[in-house]
Amino acid sequence: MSETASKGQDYESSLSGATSGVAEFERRKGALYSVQHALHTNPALVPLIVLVLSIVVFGLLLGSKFFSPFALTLILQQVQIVGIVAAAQSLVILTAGIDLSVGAIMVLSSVVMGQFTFRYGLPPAVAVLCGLACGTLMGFINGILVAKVKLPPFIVTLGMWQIVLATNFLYSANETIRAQDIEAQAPLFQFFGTVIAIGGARLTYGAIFMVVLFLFLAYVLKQTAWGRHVYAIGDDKEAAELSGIETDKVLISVYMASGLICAFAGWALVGRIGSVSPTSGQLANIESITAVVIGGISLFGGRGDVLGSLFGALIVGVFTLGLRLLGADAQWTYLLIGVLIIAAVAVDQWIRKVST
Amino acid sequence: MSETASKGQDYESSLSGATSGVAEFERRKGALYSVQHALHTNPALVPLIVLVLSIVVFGLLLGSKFFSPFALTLILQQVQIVGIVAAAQSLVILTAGIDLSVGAIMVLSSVVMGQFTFRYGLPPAVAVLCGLACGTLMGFINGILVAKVKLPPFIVTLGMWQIVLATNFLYSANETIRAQDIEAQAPLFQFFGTVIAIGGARLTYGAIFMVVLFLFLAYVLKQTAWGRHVYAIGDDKEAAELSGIETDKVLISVYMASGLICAFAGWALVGRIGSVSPTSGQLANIESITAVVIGGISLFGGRGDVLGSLFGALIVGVFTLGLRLLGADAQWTYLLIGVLIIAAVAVDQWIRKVST
Amino acid sequence: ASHSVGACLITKTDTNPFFVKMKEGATAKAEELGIDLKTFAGKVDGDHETQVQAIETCIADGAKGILIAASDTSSIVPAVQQAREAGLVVIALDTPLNPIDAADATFATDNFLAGELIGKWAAAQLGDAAADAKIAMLDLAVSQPTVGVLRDQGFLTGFGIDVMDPNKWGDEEDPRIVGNDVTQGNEEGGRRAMESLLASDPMINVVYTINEPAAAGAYEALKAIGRENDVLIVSVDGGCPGIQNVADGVIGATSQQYPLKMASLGIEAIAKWAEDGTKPEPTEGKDFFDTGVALVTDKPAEGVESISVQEGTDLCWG
Amino acid sequence: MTVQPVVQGRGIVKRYGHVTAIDHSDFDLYPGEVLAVIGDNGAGKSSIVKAICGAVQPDEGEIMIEGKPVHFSSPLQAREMGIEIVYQQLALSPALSIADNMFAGRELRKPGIMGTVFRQLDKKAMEKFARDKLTELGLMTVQSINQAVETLSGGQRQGVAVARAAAFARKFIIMDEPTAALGVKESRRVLELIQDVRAKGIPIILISHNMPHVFEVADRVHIHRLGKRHAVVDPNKITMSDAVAIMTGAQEPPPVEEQQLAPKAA
Amino acid sequence: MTVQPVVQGRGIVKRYGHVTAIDHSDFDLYPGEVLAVIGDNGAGKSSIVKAICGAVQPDEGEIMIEGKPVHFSSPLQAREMGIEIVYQQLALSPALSIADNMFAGRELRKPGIMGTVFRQLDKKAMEKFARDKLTELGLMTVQSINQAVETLSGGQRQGVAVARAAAFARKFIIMDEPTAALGVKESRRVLELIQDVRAKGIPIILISHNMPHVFEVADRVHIHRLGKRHAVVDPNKITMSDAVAIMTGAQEPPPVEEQQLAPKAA
Ligand SMILES: Nc1ncnc2c1ncn2[C@@H]1O[C@H](COP(=O)(O)OP(=O)(O)OP(=O)(O)O)[C@@H](O)[C@H]1O
Ligand SMILES: Nc1ncnc2c1ncn2[C@@H]1O[C@H](COP(=O)(O)OP(=O)(O)OP(=O)(O)O)[C@@H](O)[C@H]1O
Ligand SMILES: [Mg+2]
Ligand SMILES: [Mg+2]
Repeated sequence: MSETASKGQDYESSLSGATSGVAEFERRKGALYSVQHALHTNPALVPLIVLVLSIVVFGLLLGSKFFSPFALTLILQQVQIVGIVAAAQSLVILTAGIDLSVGAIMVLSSVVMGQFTFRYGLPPAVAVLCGLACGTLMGFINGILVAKVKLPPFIVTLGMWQIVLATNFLYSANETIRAQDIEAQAPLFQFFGTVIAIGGARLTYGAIFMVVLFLFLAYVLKQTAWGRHVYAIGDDKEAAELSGIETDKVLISVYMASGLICAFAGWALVGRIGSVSPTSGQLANIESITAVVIGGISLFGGRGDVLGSLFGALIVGVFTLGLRLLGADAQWTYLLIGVLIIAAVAVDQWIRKVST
Repeated sequence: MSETASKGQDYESSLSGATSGVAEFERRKGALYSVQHALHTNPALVPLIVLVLSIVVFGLLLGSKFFSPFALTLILQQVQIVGIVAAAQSLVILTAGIDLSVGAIMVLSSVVMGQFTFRYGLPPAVAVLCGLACGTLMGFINGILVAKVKLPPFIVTLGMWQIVLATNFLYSANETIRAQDIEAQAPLFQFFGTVIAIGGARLTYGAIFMVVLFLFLAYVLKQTAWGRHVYAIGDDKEAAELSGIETDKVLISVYMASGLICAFAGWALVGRIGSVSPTSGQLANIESITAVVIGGISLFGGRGDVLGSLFGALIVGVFTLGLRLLGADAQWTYLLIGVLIIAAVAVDQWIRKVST
Repeated sequence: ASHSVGACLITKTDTNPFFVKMKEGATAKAEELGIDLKTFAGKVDGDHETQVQAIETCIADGAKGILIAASDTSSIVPAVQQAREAGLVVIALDTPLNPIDAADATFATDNFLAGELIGKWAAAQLGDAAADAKIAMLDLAVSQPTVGVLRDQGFLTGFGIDVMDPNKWGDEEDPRIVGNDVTQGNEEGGRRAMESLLASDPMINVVYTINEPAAAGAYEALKAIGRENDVLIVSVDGGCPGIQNVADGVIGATSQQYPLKMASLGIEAIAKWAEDGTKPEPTEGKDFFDTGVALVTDKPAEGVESISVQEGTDLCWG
Repeated sequence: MTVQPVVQGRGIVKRYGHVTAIDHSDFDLYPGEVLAVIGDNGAGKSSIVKAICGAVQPDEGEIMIEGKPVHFSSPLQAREMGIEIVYQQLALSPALSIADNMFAGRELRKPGIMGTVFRQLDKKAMEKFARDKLTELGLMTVQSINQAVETLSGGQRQGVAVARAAAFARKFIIMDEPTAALGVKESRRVLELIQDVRAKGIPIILISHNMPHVFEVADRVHIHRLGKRHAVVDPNKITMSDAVAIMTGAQEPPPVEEQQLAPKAA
Repeated sequence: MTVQPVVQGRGIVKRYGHVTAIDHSDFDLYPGEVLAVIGDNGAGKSSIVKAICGAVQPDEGEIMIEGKPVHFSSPLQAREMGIEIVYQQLALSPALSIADNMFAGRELRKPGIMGTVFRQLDKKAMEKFARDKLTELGLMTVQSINQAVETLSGGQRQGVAVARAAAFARKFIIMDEPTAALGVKESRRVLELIQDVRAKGIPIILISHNMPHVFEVADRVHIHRLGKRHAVVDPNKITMSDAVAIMTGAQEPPPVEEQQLAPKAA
């Protein structure tokens, strides 16, 4: 026979009288508090503020040369490729991964588009689809290796980077397809290069695509189950798995999405430079990671807002153009960009600290 | 008055009779088990086995062309720079960091040595010390930013990479100091290039330095408190901090050690290429990370053996030379190295899985 | 500085001494003529996107003209066109664009010719032994940037080897070629590539190198096995350390190019254009202005025009 | 005569490297009962329930659920069968909110086109559900259902995990020390909840070091010792001190015929 | 007349974002006593002891140790003063061995030149010490002292943390739910250990949800409620059910003059 009454231990008898109200704590109020709270809950706000500030500063320093519709939309155009790739990179980094192969996938996809039309004579629309499929396939391979073979993403994409890049050089025979030929035979390839001029502002479809892509990803990440799973995996993969998320499927889909977006970047690249060139995009991985991290997404995964990466890419674009217009030479610009990478993240860190 | 006797609850009365022997479980015995256990407890064994196997396979395929003292010591020479840098990288990665600035620090240190003698006329020995101090200083800056400002190592060293590299180009004005001039005026710079020939084998001081450095680090990491702290920080920084490790000091010292080792790599680089060239070492960061990861050190920190990185560097060296000797062209070699990075880590993973 | 004439110099990289000197030449000339020069460069060999950005920045900056050493001769064309439409004069330096008339003018060396000269010289030096030479080809990068391809294929043509596809290195089948390897155009890469090729055939006796730093690295590798005196190393560029190496016998012969000349001619042309709108004329009989290339060696070979090391030293660029 | 067990494990072995955590152990859970598993630290209690739900794969032995052999390769498969687990090391994603955690992997989508085409989540509904479940458990000190789990106290996190399991289980629930971090009041709610779940006919495996709790709710007590099922006793027929004595090795287990290997036929 | 408290906290406030975890709370620990801190989940018990040992910095208020105001910026400084803490979320490095963990930050070096010049660790001595301490705690199910902590069961890990604190404390020890994951036998050892430590004159702050344990070892019971010190009672003068009632808000705390804000003068 049990020694204790089945109604619980004696000392619990008083429990029935326990208050059951929700704990009420004093709350801080006021404007400062609201700002802090906003910064805390919207990780993309900090890079946005840095972006706006840097535009203002360069605008003051350079006047209309910089602060003109032409120059500002030029920045959009200049960052579009890195921006699109950074969108792909953000997805992967949110899962606590990293994708070093983004640039290589982008270039190979554009080469596939070009060669399928110019070497095999496929209609441009079909070639574009093949290019997009190629990017997705590369992403799929990354995903399988990461999710199923359980290799670290850094090493998988480091290997794939070399493999895809070498394949690209071997397959394309290092030949550029000239802009003139594309214009004549496959203008679809240059679709993203189409310009809409509104006054001095010059927007390309590619730049618009970048912005729309980011908005779309922001929606998907915040409002769908898949998006929550991406965050959960980045946060703690094992916990996500135990709590019932199909981590493998989600991971594979993330890498496939990354590959697909990179293929779109490849298409946009053709629009931007006019031609199909196998030597493009060699620094796209480092540049996209820079944008993502300046944008406030944690490299450890699970934290940050994809829109931050857009602002991150734009910050780098603003500084690059601004510094060059100020007359800094290339090495000085690199040096200053280096300083700014560190400074931007330090400021971000500092603001976050203040806000908790 | 307390309701329970102060001698514990009633049901615990029987505790005094509890057995107090150590739990005995059935243990698996035999050779297979010993192998598995060895693999599990010595993470450097797997890359060592891969290394030996790859030497054997290439030896069988290529015969004496590859399996000669000359070719084998040539590999040692070819990997010495990457190997030394990988030693630095290993330290940082063991703390769950990453150092993208290793190559830049190496080159800047070698440029400082060269310029201090050839531009300012300092004695070579003093110039070497200045170069080593320069590397340590760069590492110190990395360390402060990581430990004190609490920025992610990736972003700190990404920024420092650009800063140091730009400084290097600006300071050196891209001018090479020729091997002949160094030989005449500052042979000390080429110290690590000194060759010891034993039969067909040709060892340089640089290659010997690399091996000794790895043995030294292996000792320090395993046998000293500092080494245990490096592992603890990489494992779980917060836990390490709470359990009383001075994480900031240890982290700063790790980055300083990394900088110093990179400066030594810069010195060894002068020995290897004869001249002081500011354009060297641009891929040293990626190559060293590759070596570390193939060597079985986890990018998440806290796990792995520094000797693994040595074997990792040698594996890449063996494959590069072996494939070239088999007649693969440069682009194919590049592609195959990519495949091998993935395969090596997959094999490692698989063996570890079998052994648990 | 808004009232002075603005100009841009865009080079392939700003780490290769060749382009560093080009930049120095242009800066000096620009100062002399009172031109406000901004310089740009790709980040690595083959990086043409940064060059496109640079052109756009120049347009935004209101520059009068652009000097560009293009990394990808056809990919850059739409951006160049945009610049010309915006009223800038665009002058290609060092490397002609594809098509060549995409630029307003071209001040270039013929990289293929540069390669051909060292190829011919090497063949002539070997004489009959050329028939069973063992050649190591030390190229630039796996991405096969044009300049590397032109020099490589020029060398082979000069040496008398069938190059198969002239737009690609590495597809040749001549048994005299031991192999191609890449050097990144620096000493470290040169040494490593040389060692690898030596391991596959230690009896190599001719070494083509993409530039003089790679040649210096290759020399170190040969020295390490004591073969530095019985191998012919040829190279391209003509930088002062390179010419010094020819004098010291490290390099047998090198094709010298004149980046300072290209740059200063380019700046002058932009000044002229800003002044009265005239564009420079190409060299007689060519569709570009040839700034020339000269073979520098102290061992002249028959049938190959060359200048002495002394002359080379007077003309060298840094 | 014999009822079919919900879970039946035979000769299960699990080794971690050279540690044998489960050593040819048997296991039985019958319909509608609360089976308590007690044992010293390191006896292998967590390991055996992990083997049952697929979180680890046993090296030997056979596991049958409702008479059919199963080989779960991940706890997800167990979950699809309606098995819920509260892990000792809680399986919660620190940066996600309480509601996100409760619905991880089975989110509700908005009705209509927003849900089917745009696949938008119905956050309102999920939050309401999560809040209701927590309130049932008396975890009202949580200030906001959108709070990230990492900002909760240890006990609050435990409560979230228990609430999740209770809300979604259909076949059975495994609870690995669910009250270890809970306060007096919260523990009581969990015990009441266990009884509620049993009343719904869903059996529960309860691992606990708290003897009064075990003796209060368990129908049978599985005593685990040194990786093995050492004895199964009836809490109404044995005293707590005898159970503890058997568990710690101070006393021999009763002969098998006196043990309670299956519930008494009702 | 009044003994100087070892720890004295006044008006401590700690906010996490918009959550106020400690709300102008006081705190006193006197020499040689075991002070139990009880309270609902989320009441702020862990937060207040973290504020005392420097693991978090309070936003307001003053903390004095032996009468001197202190502002620890990290728990390391507290440790240097001889304060040891067993954290609720254990502060152990998973991949390091038990011995490594016990000595983290205060390793023993070999005697002689190997230790002073080559700075070699004395692994043997550390392992022996670690094994002895664990044996004192009765944690003999650990198979090897060189086992990585991540391979231990939850209870075994808890034991390692408790053993570490007991072995090194000089001023006082804070234990945040040290027996939560422990088995019956192991819990008993920890309680005995607490009494041993007190006998050595080292005071202990014990946070626990286990009322019988609290009433068994505590000299005074600090009841925490909604971020504040709600009452301090004498376990010999109040019943468990009254304490629980006060803690959960079912009963008003006794008037201050009846409380036990300081130990009775001996
Ligand atoms: N991942 C692992 N790797 C190696 N050994 C492990 C692992 N997990 C558990 N063990 C070992 O297996 C044995 C049983 O562990 P388990 O966690 O099942 O014990 P338990 O009965 O749940 O203990 P507790 O009551 O403390 O939670 C222990 O000796 C433990 O050290
Ligand atoms: N890092 C943090 N960020 C935000 N809120 C926190 C953090 N840590 C604790 N809190 C909040 O502070 C309050 C007090 O938490 P604390 O951990 O001190 O409670 P506790 O009394 O120790 O509870 P338990 O008995 O469950 O351990 C809780 O409401 C918790 O949600
Ligand atoms: Mg357990
Ligand atoms: Mg707590």
